Amino acid sequence: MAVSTVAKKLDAHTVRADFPIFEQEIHGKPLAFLDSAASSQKPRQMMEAMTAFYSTSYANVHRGVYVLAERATAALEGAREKVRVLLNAPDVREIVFVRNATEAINLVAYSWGMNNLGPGDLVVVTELEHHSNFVPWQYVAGKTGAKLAMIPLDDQGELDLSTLDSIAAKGNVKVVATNQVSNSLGTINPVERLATWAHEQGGIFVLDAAQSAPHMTVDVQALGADFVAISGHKMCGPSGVGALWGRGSLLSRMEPFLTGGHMINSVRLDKTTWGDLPHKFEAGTAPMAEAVGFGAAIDYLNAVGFDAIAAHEHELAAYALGRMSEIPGITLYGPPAERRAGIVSFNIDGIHPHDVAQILDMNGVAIRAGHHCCQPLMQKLGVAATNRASFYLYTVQEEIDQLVDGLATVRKVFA
Amino acid sequence: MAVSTVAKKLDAHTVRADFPIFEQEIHGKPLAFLDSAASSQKPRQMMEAMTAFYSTSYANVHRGVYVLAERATAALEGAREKVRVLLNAPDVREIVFVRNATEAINLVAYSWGMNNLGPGDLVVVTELEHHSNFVPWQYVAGKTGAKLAMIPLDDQGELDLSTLDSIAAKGNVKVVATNQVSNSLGTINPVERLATWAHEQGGIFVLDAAQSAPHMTVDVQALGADFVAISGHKMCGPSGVGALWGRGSLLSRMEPFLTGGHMINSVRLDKTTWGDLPHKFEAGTAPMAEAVGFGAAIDYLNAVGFDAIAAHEHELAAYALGRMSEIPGITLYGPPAERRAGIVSFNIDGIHPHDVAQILDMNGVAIRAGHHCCQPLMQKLGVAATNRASFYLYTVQEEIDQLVDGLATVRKVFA
Amino acid sequence: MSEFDQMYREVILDHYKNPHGHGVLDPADAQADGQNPLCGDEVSIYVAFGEDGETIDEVKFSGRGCAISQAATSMLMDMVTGKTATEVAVLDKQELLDEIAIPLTPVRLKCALLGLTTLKVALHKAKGTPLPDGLAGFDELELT
Amino acid sequence: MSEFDQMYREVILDHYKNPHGHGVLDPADAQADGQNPLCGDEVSIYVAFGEDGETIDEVKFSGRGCAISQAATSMLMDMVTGKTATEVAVLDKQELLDEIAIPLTPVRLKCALLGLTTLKVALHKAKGTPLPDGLAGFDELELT
Ligand SMILES: Cc1ncc(COP(=O)(O)O)c(C=O)c1O
Ligand SMILES: Cc1ncc(COP(=O)(O)O)c(C=O)c1O
Repeated sequence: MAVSTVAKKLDAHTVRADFPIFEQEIHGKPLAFLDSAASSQKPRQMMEAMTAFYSTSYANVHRGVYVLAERATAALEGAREKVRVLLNAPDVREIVFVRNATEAINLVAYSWGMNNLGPGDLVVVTELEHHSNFVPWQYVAGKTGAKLAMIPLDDQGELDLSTLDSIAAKGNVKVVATNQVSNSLGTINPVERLATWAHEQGGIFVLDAAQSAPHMTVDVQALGADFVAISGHKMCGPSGVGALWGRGSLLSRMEPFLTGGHMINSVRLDKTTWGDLPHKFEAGTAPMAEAVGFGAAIDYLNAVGFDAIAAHEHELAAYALGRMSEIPGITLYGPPAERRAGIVSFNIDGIHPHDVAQILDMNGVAIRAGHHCCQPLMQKLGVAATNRASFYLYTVQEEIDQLVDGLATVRKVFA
Repeated sequence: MAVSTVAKKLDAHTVRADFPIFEQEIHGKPLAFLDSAASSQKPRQMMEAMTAFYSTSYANVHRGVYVLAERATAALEGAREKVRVLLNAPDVREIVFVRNATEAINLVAYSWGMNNLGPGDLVVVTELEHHSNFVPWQYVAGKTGAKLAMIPLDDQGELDLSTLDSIAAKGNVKVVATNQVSNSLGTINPVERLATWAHEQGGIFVLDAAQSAPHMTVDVQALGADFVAISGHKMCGPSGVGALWGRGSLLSRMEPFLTGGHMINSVRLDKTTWGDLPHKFEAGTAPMAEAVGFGAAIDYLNAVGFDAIAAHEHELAAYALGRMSEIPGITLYGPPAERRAGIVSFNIDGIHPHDVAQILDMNGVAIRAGHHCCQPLMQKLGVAATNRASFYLYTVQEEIDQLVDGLATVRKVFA
Repeated sequence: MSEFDQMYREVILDHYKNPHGHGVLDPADAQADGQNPLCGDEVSIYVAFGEDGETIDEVKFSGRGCAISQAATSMLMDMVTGKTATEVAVLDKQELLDEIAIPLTPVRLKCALLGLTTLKVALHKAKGTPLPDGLAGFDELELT
Repeated sequence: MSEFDQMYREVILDHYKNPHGHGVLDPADAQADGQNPLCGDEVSIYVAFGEDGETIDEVKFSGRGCAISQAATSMLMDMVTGKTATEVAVLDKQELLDEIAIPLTPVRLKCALLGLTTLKVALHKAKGTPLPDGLAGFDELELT
């Protein structure tokens, strides 16, 4: 990630004032929301953009010749351009709006995978994958006769790249699919190297950026990816919208995925032809207001600055790791602070994460307890579940203190 | 549709005050919005419900043990129950949230169709279908070797059911897929009869209710459907959300469609098992706020009353047909007022719909001009496009007058 | 008394730390595995019937889980010993919840009922007794 | 002057009612069909080259469309006659828009440019001249 020369520092208390969710108490305590990796809270500015769109510029897009339809189309296409800039995609026609990162990955798995994979082929994922970048590949591999292979983790929770050669020996590597930041451990993965490796093997590289795009600059060209999936709801945008970036030369050769209204060029009983990009992949009425809200969220994040956000989260992660490592009986998972995003997964000896999270909730602290949609990783760690605290641009140090205090209470209850 | 004994009459001027979009002028004229069949405008109440959700109760659903996650889960599941009641579905687990009706139909086409169709099988659609209930079946038929057949229209724009026997002679009828209300002609189709016929043939009946659910009571049990698709954005709800209802006994036997987070029971490298209904079909983060907005829209529509809405639209359609039939050179498509919903498609001799719509827009009147995603129908009508005016609960008679006046201007320009 | 004192009251913590019927029966007359997809917790239930082949003579559970699920399953072991398969199949979940007697949110309810649901599945498989509510109907198909 | 008087000015309506070059050339030296997926409008363009096999000797169009697309295509026929294939391939769309000289929204722009785009595709197919902007690059693959 490029570090800007004039690094703007983020004032989380100021940012926080834009988020109405914090104007309430939980169980009589201030809300310490430490579950942003699951979904982020929303700034007023994003909600206002959606309401303004519905109130002044709403109509179905693309086909209407009247003013409201033109405004709505301009708003949707304006949002698409914002996503293009966010990802530094070469061409706006390569940005496809979807519901979420999961759908983006399924689109690639079905549209590319079902038509390009077969026996002898290998789809390579990692032990760190979210189910959304694991199950679609497992499913498509099962349907096509391809095999699934996993890049294992080392003891630090980082990918063990020394295994790549032996993996390549198992078949034709056709797909390498990994996340950029692990939602469980916060590991920042060496995705440029994996992209290069994928291309050396003659495969495509599919990047799950659901957990990185909210927190750092993702440049699809610099990374050398072929497909990149993101979710709006994790980055201050509304639910119901995400985006797939795909290399135009691949997208244009692919069959469509969902079919129906809008994605066609012409429809006849004997033959239907597909529309141009990106429309070929956007069947039916688009998540229009959601795209507009996503665009507003991107504006908001840009105004704060991705470098400032990354630096702030890094500071919080280091602080949290420092304070939490002093808690007796705690196990902290994942890599050292330098190589992790604002995510801390942990367990406390003899106390199930559900119980930890429940007692924390009573102290106003919201963390996630579970497998975080990473059962292969949990199997590797030898646990059913972990606790996870995750941070974002509105997270303040006081929330981490509240977490640490809460953990003391947890230990007292279970003493 | 059942007519309630105490028929509440709808006051469209009062309803209209709930819709902020009408608080503006277009080209210095009041806005006459006659394109609700493409997408409806939004009441304040719906937008407020979404903003309140984001501001007080937002978190990712289902897995969190903390208060915000519980509230969000309750809101999402509450919305699901509202959709269940709307459709009179037997079990709330049969309601799957999707992006739109198009995705709902694709889900059935992929998940049921890809695994149950083959050579010798027949998928029967109608000449009246929207591309979204046509192309997915054509696509799946092409992939599986099944054939596609169309029930033709008669001269009134109504389905010619006398052709059913000859259609059945062409193969094993495995799917019958039709809309309940045509978005082009407003035809209300005899879907109960088609459902019965489908079942007699041993097939399933897939109902595209995208254009009926906004305007009339849709009772999946009374209709005898197997799958029903609806879109929130056409019924005062937000974009980005729709629903599929499917018969539980079918859904539970089907393979999933999108795979990934949330839709699993357990994930292992060698085997993944699917979650219970409806989760099996809801991969990734759901359109949570959109579902909440959809629920609020359903509440809004229920408060006005579906019988009152249907009666109001019927009145407007009769009035529009009456006034428009006096315009020289006009061709009105579709069935008589008694058997049509609030949709009027027409052409004016020698003037292309684009030009009609453009000039109307300059008079503040928004109508749609095009093929309305119904190219097979346009081929049947022998035109490339039609004009379409469509009405909803907030439509007032003055808007139809404004349309008729506008059409006089159109004729003057092209005189 | 604060909310979590209510939730993690003494008796819950006691059962959690010293669960009744924790272990494995091998062979067992009835057996089933259950899991909570929300957190990955797993429980296995083992039943041995008495001479009549109907009355639960011994019942054990193994697996991992939170205090709520472990305590609830532990209490369940006490509740069902000596009952017939048919009696247990129709056991109202409320009876167990009354025993647990703590405020439960929907997510935690799944934890509390995991053991009971799995036990009913075990009995269903062995004796054809009715399935629990949540699994009856169309989800039944997914059981196998 | 009101907005629609501007848009549907006399010269547009004249071209619409009496289009120049309306018809078919059979055989044609270059030919292509275009369509506007937004409204289903279709246009076919036919080109005959002069002795040098480069200069457009005659050009005709058929199909259906709105006043804007028909008038624009009619004007285009006048503009390109006598030009070489290479000259037309690089013809800036702005030249045609200047000729049309009415305010166009993005949707109507597609109508206005349908004829020009289709003509450039016809020339590309016959002579290998460059494709128009919108079709160059990866969408090229979808042309065939
Ligand atoms: C009859 C019918 N079916 C399906 C659709 C598709 O709806 P959506 O675009 O919301 O998926 C529409 C909307 O245009 C419609 O009118
Ligand atoms: C790394 C990663 N990939 C994919 C996803 C799936 O995102 P969504 O649920 O928005 O599709 C998530 C979110 O939990 C994630 O953290």
